[in-house]
Formats: sequence, C-alpha cells, structure tokens
Amino acid sequence: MRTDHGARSSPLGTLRRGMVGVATALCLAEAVARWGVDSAALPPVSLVLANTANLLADPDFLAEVGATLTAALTGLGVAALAGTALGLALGSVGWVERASSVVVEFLRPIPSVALIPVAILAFGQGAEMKVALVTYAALWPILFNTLYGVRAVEPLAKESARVFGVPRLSVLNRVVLPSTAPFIAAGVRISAAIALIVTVSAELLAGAAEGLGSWILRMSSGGANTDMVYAGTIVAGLLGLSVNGLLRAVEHRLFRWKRLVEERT
Amino acid sequence: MKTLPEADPPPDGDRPAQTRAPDTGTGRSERAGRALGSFLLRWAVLAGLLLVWELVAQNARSPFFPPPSEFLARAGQLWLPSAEAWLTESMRRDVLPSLARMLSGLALATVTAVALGVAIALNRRVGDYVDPIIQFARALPPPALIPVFLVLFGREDLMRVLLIAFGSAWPVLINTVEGVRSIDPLKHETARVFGVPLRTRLARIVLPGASQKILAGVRTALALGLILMVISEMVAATSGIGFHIVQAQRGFQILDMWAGIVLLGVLGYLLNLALTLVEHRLLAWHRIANSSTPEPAGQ
Amino acid sequence: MRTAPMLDVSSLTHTYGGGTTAHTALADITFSVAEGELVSVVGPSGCGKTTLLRILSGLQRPTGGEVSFQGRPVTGVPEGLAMVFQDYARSLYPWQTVAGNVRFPLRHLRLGRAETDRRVHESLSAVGLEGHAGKYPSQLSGGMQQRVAIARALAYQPGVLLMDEPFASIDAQTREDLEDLVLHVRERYAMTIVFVTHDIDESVYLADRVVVLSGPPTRVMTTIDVPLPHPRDQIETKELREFVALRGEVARLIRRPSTERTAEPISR
Amino acid sequence: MRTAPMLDVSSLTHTYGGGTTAHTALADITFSVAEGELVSVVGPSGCGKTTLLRILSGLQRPTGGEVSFQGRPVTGVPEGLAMVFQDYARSLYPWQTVAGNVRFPLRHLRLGRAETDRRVHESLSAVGLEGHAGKYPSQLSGGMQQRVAIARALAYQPGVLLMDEPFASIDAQTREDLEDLVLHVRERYAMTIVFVTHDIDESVYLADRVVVLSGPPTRVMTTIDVPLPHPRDQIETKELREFVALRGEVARLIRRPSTERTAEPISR
Amino acid sequence: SGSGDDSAEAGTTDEVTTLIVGITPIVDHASVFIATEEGFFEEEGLNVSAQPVQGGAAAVPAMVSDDLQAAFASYPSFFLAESQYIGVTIVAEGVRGTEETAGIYVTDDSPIEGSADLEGTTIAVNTLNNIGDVSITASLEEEGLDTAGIEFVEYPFPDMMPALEQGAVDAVWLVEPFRSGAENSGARKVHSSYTWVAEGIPVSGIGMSDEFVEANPTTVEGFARAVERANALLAQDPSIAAEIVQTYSETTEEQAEAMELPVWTEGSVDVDELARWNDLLLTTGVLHEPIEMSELTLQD
Ligand SMILES: Nc1ncnc2c1ncn2[C@@H]1O[C@H](COP(=O)(O)OP(=O)(O)OP(=O)(O)O)[C@@H](O)[C@H]1O
Ligand SMILES: Nc1ncnc2c1ncn2[C@@H]1O[C@H](COP(=O)(O)OP(=O)(O)OP(=O)(O)O)[C@@H](O)[C@H]1O
Ligand SMILES: [Mg+2]
Ligand SMILES: [Mg+2]
Repeated sequence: MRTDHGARSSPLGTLRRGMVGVATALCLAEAVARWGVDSAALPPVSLVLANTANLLADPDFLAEVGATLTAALTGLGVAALAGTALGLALGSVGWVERASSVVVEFLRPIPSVALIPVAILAFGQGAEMKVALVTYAALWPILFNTLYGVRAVEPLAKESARVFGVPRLSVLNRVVLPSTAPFIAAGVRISAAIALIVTVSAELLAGAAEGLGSWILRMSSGGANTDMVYAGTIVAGLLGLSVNGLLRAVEHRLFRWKRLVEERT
Repeated sequence: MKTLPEADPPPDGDRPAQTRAPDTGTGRSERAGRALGSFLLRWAVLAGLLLVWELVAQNARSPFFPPPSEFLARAGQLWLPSAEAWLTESMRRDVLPSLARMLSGLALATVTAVALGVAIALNRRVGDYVDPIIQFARALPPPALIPVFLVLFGREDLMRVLLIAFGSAWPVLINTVEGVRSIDPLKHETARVFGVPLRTRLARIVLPGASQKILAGVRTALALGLILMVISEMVAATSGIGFHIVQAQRGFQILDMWAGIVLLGVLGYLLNLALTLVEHRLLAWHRIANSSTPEPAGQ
Repeated sequence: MRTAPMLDVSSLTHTYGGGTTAHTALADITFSVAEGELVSVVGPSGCGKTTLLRILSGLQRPTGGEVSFQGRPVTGVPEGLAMVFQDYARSLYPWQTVAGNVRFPLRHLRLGRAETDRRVHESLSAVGLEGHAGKYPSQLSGGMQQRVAIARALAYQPGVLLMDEPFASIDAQTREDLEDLVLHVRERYAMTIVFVTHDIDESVYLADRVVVLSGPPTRVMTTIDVPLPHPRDQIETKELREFVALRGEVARLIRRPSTERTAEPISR
Repeated sequence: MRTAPMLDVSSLTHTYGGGTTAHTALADITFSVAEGELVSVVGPSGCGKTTLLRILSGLQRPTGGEVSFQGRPVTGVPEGLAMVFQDYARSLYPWQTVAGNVRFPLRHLRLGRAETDRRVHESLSAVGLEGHAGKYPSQLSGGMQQRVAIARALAYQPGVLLMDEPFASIDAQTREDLEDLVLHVRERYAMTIVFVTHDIDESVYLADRVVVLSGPPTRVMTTIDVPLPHPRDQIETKELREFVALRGEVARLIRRPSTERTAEPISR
Repeated sequence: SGSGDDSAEAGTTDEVTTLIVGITPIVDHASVFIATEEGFFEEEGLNVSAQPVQGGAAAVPAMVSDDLQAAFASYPSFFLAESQYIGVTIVAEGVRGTEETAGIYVTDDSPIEGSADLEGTTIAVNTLNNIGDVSITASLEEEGLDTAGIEFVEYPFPDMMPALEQGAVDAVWLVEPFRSGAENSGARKVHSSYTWVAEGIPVSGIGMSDEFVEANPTTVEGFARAVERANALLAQDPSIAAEIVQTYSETTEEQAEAMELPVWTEGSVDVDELARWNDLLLTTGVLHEPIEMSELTLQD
C-alpha cells in the first residue's frame, strides 16, 4: 500500500460526503421555503421531492424525459464529433484558424435562445430544431477545449515523433489526439449540461410536441402546479447529474495514465 | 501566434525569408506583412460569408430571413452614434444596462468559481461534499429557474446579475478544477519543501499554473453570460438587449430581431477581444515557453 | 560526526502499488546524518534514491519505518529544509523569470527587499547565471536550468539541503566549480547536506560519509567514512592515496557481478 | 573517416530572439560527420549543444549557415534519423506504457508484428528494463525513463542517431554498460552517431572524433581524432596511454582560465 | 406553402388534410378539442391534432415553416405579424372577453381601491403590446384616466401572484385559470379590462399562413366549418369547455368549476368585431397604420 500526503478519498467516503453535502443543501432549501420566503411560488423541497419520486415512476412522464434526452444526446454527439474535428483543424493548421477566427468569434457568443425563432423557421418545432440548437450551443466548449488542448501538447512530444519520421497525420492521430483527449472529454462534460439546458429551454420557450420542457410548460399553464413545475426542473437537474457521472466514469476508464501522473504526488 | 512580443529583429541575413523558423528572427516588414495578410484573411472570410448570405436572402425573400444589408443597416440605425446623438436611445436604454448586468454577473461568477474551484481541486474532501450539488445545479435550465430567482431576489437588476452569475459560473469552476489539478505536482512539492506558505502558493503557483485553463473557462462563460443576459431579460424587464430581442420577436419585427442578434455577436466579439488582451498579458511566459519550439520546418 | 543526529532513518521501507504490481523500492534502510554533516548516497539507477530523498523531505510517507528530524518524527515537510529535485526542469516555474524562481521561496522568509535581492543576485552569480536573471526557464539550456534550481536552494540558506543528482546535466568544469561551491556553503552556513549522485568521484570528494545502496529490494550495503582533510581541492584531494582507495572501494561495491549486468547487446 | 560525409555543417550560426535581447548561441560551426562515424560533442553548459542537435535533426532552422544530410540541404527532418532528447522525461508519452513508447515510432515502418515485438523486447532488455514493459513512464525512476528514451531510439535502428546527454541521469555501472551498447549497435547497424556529453572520459571512449566547442558565442575550438583501437573495453581502453593523453587534451581545452570560472563562492 | 406528401385520400385534390394546431392548454382553446371529440374534423375529412406552443411569437414562424398548419393566438399577434408583412389569415374565431374573464388584481391590503388608483402604478401582464396592456390602457383612458405613468412589465401568469405578494409590482392582470386561483388566495379585483371600448372584445382565434390558405382552400373551408360547429356548441353551453379543459391541461375539477368562462359566438369570423383591434392598437401606439382586414381574414 502506498500512502500519500493529503487525503485521497475512498469511493465510499466520496459517496458519504456527497450525501452529506446534498442533505445539507436540501435542509437549507427546505428552511428557506418554510420560514424564509413565504410564497406559494416556492413550495417546500420535501413536497417537490415527493412529487419528483412519483414522477419518476410515471411512464408517460418518462417518455417525455426520453424525448428530451434523445434530443440532447444526439445534439451532443454531433457537437462532439464536429467540435473535435474543428478544434483539431483549428489547433494544428495555422491558416484554418486565422481564416475562421473572426467568424467563430462572432458566432460563438450568439445565444441559442435568441436563435429559437430562426431555428423554428429552419427546422420546425420538432426534434430537428432542438438538435440543431443543442449542436450549436454544445459545439463551442468542445471546440475550444480541443483547441486549448492541442496548444497544450508538450512540444517535445510532437518533436519526438517528428524526429522519428512519424508521418504528419499520425502525429495528429497518435500524439496530439491522445494528449488532447482529456481536454476534449472535459469539453464534452461541460457541453453535456449545456445540451440538456438548451433542450429543455427550447422546449419551454418554443413549445414542442414532447419533452420535459413542454411538460413543464403544460404544467405551468395549469395555474396551481408550481410544485410539479419544480419537480420537472429537478428531474432536469438529476438528468444532468447522471449524465455527468456517466461521463466521469468513462473518463476514469480512459485516462488511467493521467491519474498515474497525478498520483505521482 | 508564435511571434515574440515586439522585439527588434536581428540584422537581416541573406537567407530567403520563407526558410526561417518564426522564432528565429523574422524581419519586421515581413512580420508586418504576414500580420496584414492574416488580418485580411480573417475578415475576408466573414465578408465572403455575408455576401453569400446576402445573395441567397435577396433571392429567397423570406420574411424571417432578411438580407444582411437590411438588418445591418437597422443595427447601425439603432446603435451607431449619429449626428443627433452620440449615444442612441437604444444604446442608453438597452445596451448599456445589459452590459452592466452581464459584466457584473460574469465578474461575480469568475471570482466565486475560481475560489471554489481552487478549494475543490486542492482538497478532494471539499470536492466530495459539493460535487453532486454542483453537477445538479449546473444542469438546471435557467428559464425554469427564473421564477425562483424572481421570488428570492425580486425583479430588479440584482436578480438578473445573480442569474447570469449562476448560469455562467460552471465552465469557470470546472476549468479551474481541471487547471489546478493539471499543475505538475512537482511544482507544489518544490514549494512545500521550501516551506512556502499556502497563501503564496495559491497566488504564485496555483493561479498562474491554472491561468490558461481558467481563461478558457471565462471565455466559455462569456458566451453563456450573454445567453443568460437574454434569458434574464425575457421576464419582468423593461429594458435591455434581451428585452429588445424578445419584444422584436413578439412583434415580428424581424429586422430588429436580427439586428439584436448581430449586436450580441459584436459584443461577444469585442468582449472576447478584451479577454484576449488580458490573456496576452497574463500568459506572456506561456508564449515564450511555446515559442522555443519552432513551427515545423519544411515538411 | 559532531552532535546529535539531524536526520535519523531507521528500518525504512517503501513499497509502490499493491497486489501483484507491488514494487518494493526500499527494503530496509537505516542510517543517520549528524548536524553539519555531508552524506552522499550512491546506488544503481532505480534503486530508490529519489524515493528516499522524498521521504526524508516529508513529501512522501514511507510504508514502513521511521524518519526523524532533530529527534522529532517527520510527518510533514520540516522547516528550514530545501531540496534540489532530479527533475529540475519540472520543478522550476515556467511563468516566473530566473530571478523570480530564485526569489520565490525567499518571500515568506521576510528578509527585506535588500537582503532578498542580495541573495538572489549572489546565488545566481555563484552558479554562473548572473546575466540570465530576467530570462524565463524555457529560454535556458538544460544545464542552466539545473543551475537555477541549485541557486534557488542556496539562496534559501536551509539548515538541511537535499540534492538529487544536482549536477547530472552540467559540464565537467562547471561541475567541479559547483562541487566546491557546495563545500563552501556547507562550511559557511553549517548546512547539513544529503547528496544523491551517480558519480563515484563526486560522492567521495564531497562527503563526510558515503551511503552505498544495493539494487532493489534496496538496503544499505555499507556506509563508508571519508576522513579526507578539509578544505578539499579538486586536484590535490583527488591525488591523495586515501581518496583513490575510497573511490576504489565505492566503485567495487557498486559494480555488480557481471552476470547481473543490465546492458546486454541486442541479440542478433 | 570512411566515405562521403553523412552530415555536413558549414558556417552554422544561430541567434535566439532579436534586438537587445538577442543571444547568439552558435557563432560559427563547421564540421562534418562521415557515414558510420561516431562523433562526440563537448562544450560548456549553455554553449549551444542542444541547439546544434536540434538543427542537425531539422527540427529547428538555423539563422545562418548550412546543414546538409547525405549531400542534400536539410529543410525538414530527414528520413532514417532518430534522437534521444536531453529532456527525456518530456519526450516520452505519458499515455503509453514503456513498451508502447518504444513501439511508437516503429509503427509507421510497417515491420510486421513479430519483428516489431522482437525489436521492442530486445531494446528494452538491452537497457535493462525487461521487467518494466507494461508500466507507465510516470512509474519509473529518472534514470529508467532516460533508458526508455534510449531504447526507443535503438529499436528504431536509424541510419543517423543524435544523442543529447543520454546518460546524464544513469549510474556509473549502467552507464558503462550503455556506452558499450552504443558502440555495439553502431558497429552492428553501421549507424552514424552524434553524441553530446559532459563526461570527458565518455566523449573520448566512445568517439572516432571529438568536437570541442567554446563557450558562447560558440565556435568549434578544435576537433580531435581518436585513433583508439576497436573493440574498446571499459578497463583496457581507459588504461591505454593514448586514451589518457587524449582525455587530458580534451580536459585542458575545456578548462577555461580560472578568472572565467563561474562558481564563485557566495560573498559574505 | 403546403407540402403534398401527407395529402389524404378524402379530397379530390392533393390538398393537405392532416393538420397540427398550435394551442395553449387553457380553456379558451377548447373549440379544437370539442371539434375533434364530436368528430367535426373527421366529417370534413381532416385529421387534426393539437400541440402546445409558447404564444404567437413561436407559433407564427412554425406556421410559416409549415411545422404547424394552424395556431391559436391572441388577435394582436396576428395584427402585428400582418403589419410586418408576414401573411397570416384568421380562419376561425375563438373566444370573446367578458367583464369577468380577465381583470386587474391587487393584494387584499393594497391601497389601490379602484381603477382611478392605477395611475402611475406598475402592472404585470403576460405579454407586452398585446391584449393585456392594450385593453387596460384603452379601457382606463376611456374612463378618463392618465395611463402615461403606468408601467407594464412582463411576467408569466404563474409568477404574477408571487410578484404581487412580494411587492415587485403593484397590480397584476390575470386571466383564467390564474384569475380564480388568485381570488381564492385573497386577491382583490380593481378593474375589468374587457370593458368600455374593449367590452366583449374578441380575444383569440385560429390563424393560418397565407400560403397554406391559398394552397388548400377546401381544407381551410372544412376546418373553419368544423370549428364553427364547435363554437356553436360552446356558445350554447360554455360549461362543456370547463369539462373538456380537464382532458388537455393540468386543470383540476375544482379549478374548472370555479372558472369564469369566456363567451363563444356562433357563425363565421366577424370581421367588424375583429376590426376593433385596429382602433385599440392604433390608439395605444402599438400599430402605426391600420391593417387591411381583407388581408387578415378569409375572402368569400
Ligand atoms: N528558446 C530559446 N530562447 C532563447 N534563448 C535560448 C532558447 N533556447 C536556448 N537558448 C539559449 O541558447 C544557449 C544555448 O542553449 P542550448 O540548450 O543549446 O545549450 P547546451 O549546450 O545544450 O547546454 P546544456 O549543456 O546546459 O544542455 C543558452 O544560452 C540558452 O540560454
Ligand atoms: N509513482 C510510482 N509508482 C510506482 N513505482 C514507482 C513510482 N515512483 C518510483 N517507482 C519505482 O520505484 C523504484 C525507485 O524509484 P526512484 O525514482 O526512487 O529511483 P532512483 O534511485 O532515484 O533512480 P534514478 O537514479 O534512476 O533516478 C523504481 O523501480 C521505480 O520504478
Ligand atoms: Mg532518482
Ligand atoms: Mg543541452
């Protein structure tokens, strides 16, 4: 057994501390709703959570969640492929970056919500519209993380490959890509949450045939369902939590070497 | 990118210019020429795309896709200083308040996220406690959160600033954690061996070491901040760029809507440019470290 | 040996990893270093010298055994300690200039500006880098970077200095100069020094005592006292009969039986 | 010297930076290396040895002068070349195992699986790392990492091998073994080798010729032929009178006048 | 322009017979559901379904892109679209407002006692430049009050009561089902917006894009006929709306019972009634020129 300075937490400890953190936050929220702001618009967490639990057992509701998840993940997938490819191209070919920089910098800050009417027009109100918006929004973090990752590749690592006559494409493939991979993964993780947010927001703001967002929209036009609206929102958060956990697990498997380097401490 | 900061060039040798590595003394005129070339290239691509758009839109004449010439003219009318007023009405009423909200929110987000991110990265226990909450919170869709923020913080600027901060803090937080964790452990160990106190280590190792990734996070946060600015101005607002765009959408004033979108692009571009300048200053060492590796020669 | 031991290492063991991949780097190490003493440590590559120094510095906890510093068990990094890392390039801060790197650990000593500047300047001159104070580490050659790391440790004037192959990338001439510099500062500031090296001449020339380690699983093969007179001189001391004898003794200890030699020519 | 020059360096100059911060690392370097020759390069720290190797490899363009490889001017990295970098730790791929690192440059040679595996295995054995093939570089000691970099270059069996202080972090015994390994593979694969070192014994022991560089602004001080017989032997060759004489000659050349000595003790 | 691939067997032409109607799940939009349930659409050979939409701003582009073939929206949205040269046609009427269905509410302890006290206050409406603020401004001005000092802010209906309770706004403009909910929790009505000039004003109706109407005249006629039949039923007995609203929205039975129902009218689109919006929108400055009603409604 090797021991280190500082605390490396066991998985069990991590879980326990995570639960403590969540419990504390819940109690706080409950207290605010009960004694802080007395308002019908802010139902107590306990009530919302009870609703959430019920919802999670409701197949109709789960179908809506499924629609949201499908749209978000499809968009994320497209964005991941496109973002990585573009990031690698921009990061390794100087003139491509120079040529695209202004266009990219103009496009990037344009909020996807502002594009909703445009997207409705171009793609209608169905899944394509959501996927298009999600792809657009999720593209940037992945693209820029890839770009930064490419720039952070140890120069000597690239030079080693070049000195051994490794062909250019292989250097990209076997040096730049593996060393950038953790950055790309982090980008995908950032984008995963954005993808969910944009999907639900689009459903909420544009109206859609199905999805968590349109479910929330339907609930809120009923008048007295604030707790249900929040329950839906919480489900959105839970989705994000699970997707993030999943991506983390994948990263954990893929980047053992990175942990070893970090563990050298 | 790889040119050194304004250093004087070495005496010009008789070697053909293009065979030199970029770091090894490029003539000033040549460097200027290249800078001009890349400047033209950057903007030419944008101009080209606009031109194509213009032609397509001229032909299609869809009410929702006006030609760029029209909405650019509208944008100029709305926001560019004119003979009558240096500050147009909409500039004063919409743009400046929006910018103020956005920048305060972003500043708040950056400071909080960097502090929290450093704490999480340096102490896994802290991370363990807050991680599930963070992952949960950052997946909450802001439009669904607006009601909560309205109840908790009222309908004035405070609520908007907080919503912007809440939504844009995540990339900074995540990047800070990653950036701090990716600092070579030997750098920390060196400091510990010399008994350097934590405070100094934070200021002199953790922040500089993670600065590149933090700035990358701020860049993403900037784009998110604009989104949230729009979202936060969709409800209970009486001014702002988001308000402008939403009202234009509702009233089918398509030119105004596109003009608003263009404005967001321009603002994002300018803010990004400002960030690049900051980065240029903060990361001078990084450029030097990278420029010791010249561009691929030949090949 | 002068007074009570400054560093005391007893039955130290260290194993990396666990299960089937476990690797016992240090099997059983016991020795001590008196105050003001200069002990050099030699041993084959991969035997655990770096691991040992890391444990002495308190950066790493051993999996077994004890280390004490001035009589107290080491649990963290003790005060007044400095180290020159083997991986000097990684231990420098690329975002600080050469002078900034040397100044860095001095800040918390609150020496005052003048004294800090003086120390930075002097230690950089001592290692032959006076003209390079404003450069970034990435603008220096390998050997120069290593000297920055040495200057940083010297400017700190620690009570205990741990050096892990500090002169590996430095040319013979500069290396001799720096060896003399180490002897000089040791004398002047009554430093206690543990010095890891691969160079047998160097290990004898510098030391009061040489700790010779075996190959893994690593033990202390023997400890050799070096009763050579002070001050030492690169030419005179190395001509002394005792020096030649000691050097030969260490060399014989380190030379493994030829069947164990690692480098077999690539087979046909 | 055997046939036409493999590498030809003429009036090479290299200046880093520009304006007031310009630093001329190489002032005027001319020499050539014949096919199958082993040339060692010695010179004070920071004189530009790494810069020279980087230019020879085509990684860096000189600011003046010419390098040609088999008669053709070098504009990019020539084929059939390999290099062991001074900064070995950074030149290894942390995401690949030791074996993966050695195999890495072999892939594009399309040798077939069996031959690739054989080369990886043999070169790792040759540097004494047979048991560590499955580890990651971060799990190895400094000297072991350096040997991985050496094994990688050997497995590649290049026509020209450039080595930048390859044995700096390796213990005396292993170092001797690796020196012999270099001589062996040179003979076996008719490699041309340029070898940068700080160790004067090593520079003479290995070389057919020693190129001695001055301090910056760097010029070729002199080139010394080493007509020692082959095969060489660590004990016998080093006992030869010619060896001792050559060694002394290089040492004297490198030893600068004492006023130029860099390491002045820290003043009081 | 209608796409042909979903044209059905029913017609002799290749007109579109499958329609998606954008609605908001409130009682006002009951006619589509009645017409479906009673089989009126089927009898016209039409296959009609409903899809929730967030207001006219989303519905109109969706119609232009043919993602929706028809949509419920408030009339000012149609007027605004038409004023920006986005061709829409109102094909069927929805409901008319009554004194009871919408109103301005304040908290029980508010100093605002009646319309007169609303001068200089802040009032929440669901959408600016639309039915709420336009009807309020017009009706208050008719009472001779000064509306220049009134500030309107946008809030989604569900968030209005909390904003009122918190004092973020002085008064809120509510419609069903939020109106009856607010009365239950003690809010006090101080003004009815659908009074005076806005009395009995048409509130919302069903529109289609001009392209669709041109390309599918038979379908449009059939659709309009089916909705008219539903409107006729609703006009006779509005309580069937209170029942059916529970099937397509989250309204509970109690809520449905407590609701003040709007008024449905028999017959086809009443152009003169709709034209009242021209006056209202012009006097409140939302429009600068009147809309040509022949452009906005079906031509015979
Ligand atoms: N990227 C760079 N920018 C500026 N100066 C540099 C750069 N790289 C090297 N130098 C300078 O060039 C000179 C030669 O460096 P080089 O690394 O070639 O020396 P070297 O002979 O290999 O030294 P060592 O034996 O210490 O490795 C040094 O003075 C160094 O400061
Ligand atoms: N983080 C680690 N994980 C696993 N094994 C390790 C780790 N660090 C070192 N080792 C192993 O421990 C042994 C001793 O390593 P150490 O770096 O202490 O050797 P060293 O004596 O300093 O060698 P060198 O002279 O080559 O620097 C080596 O076999 C190495 O592979
Ligand atoms: Mg070591
Ligand atoms: Mg070097």
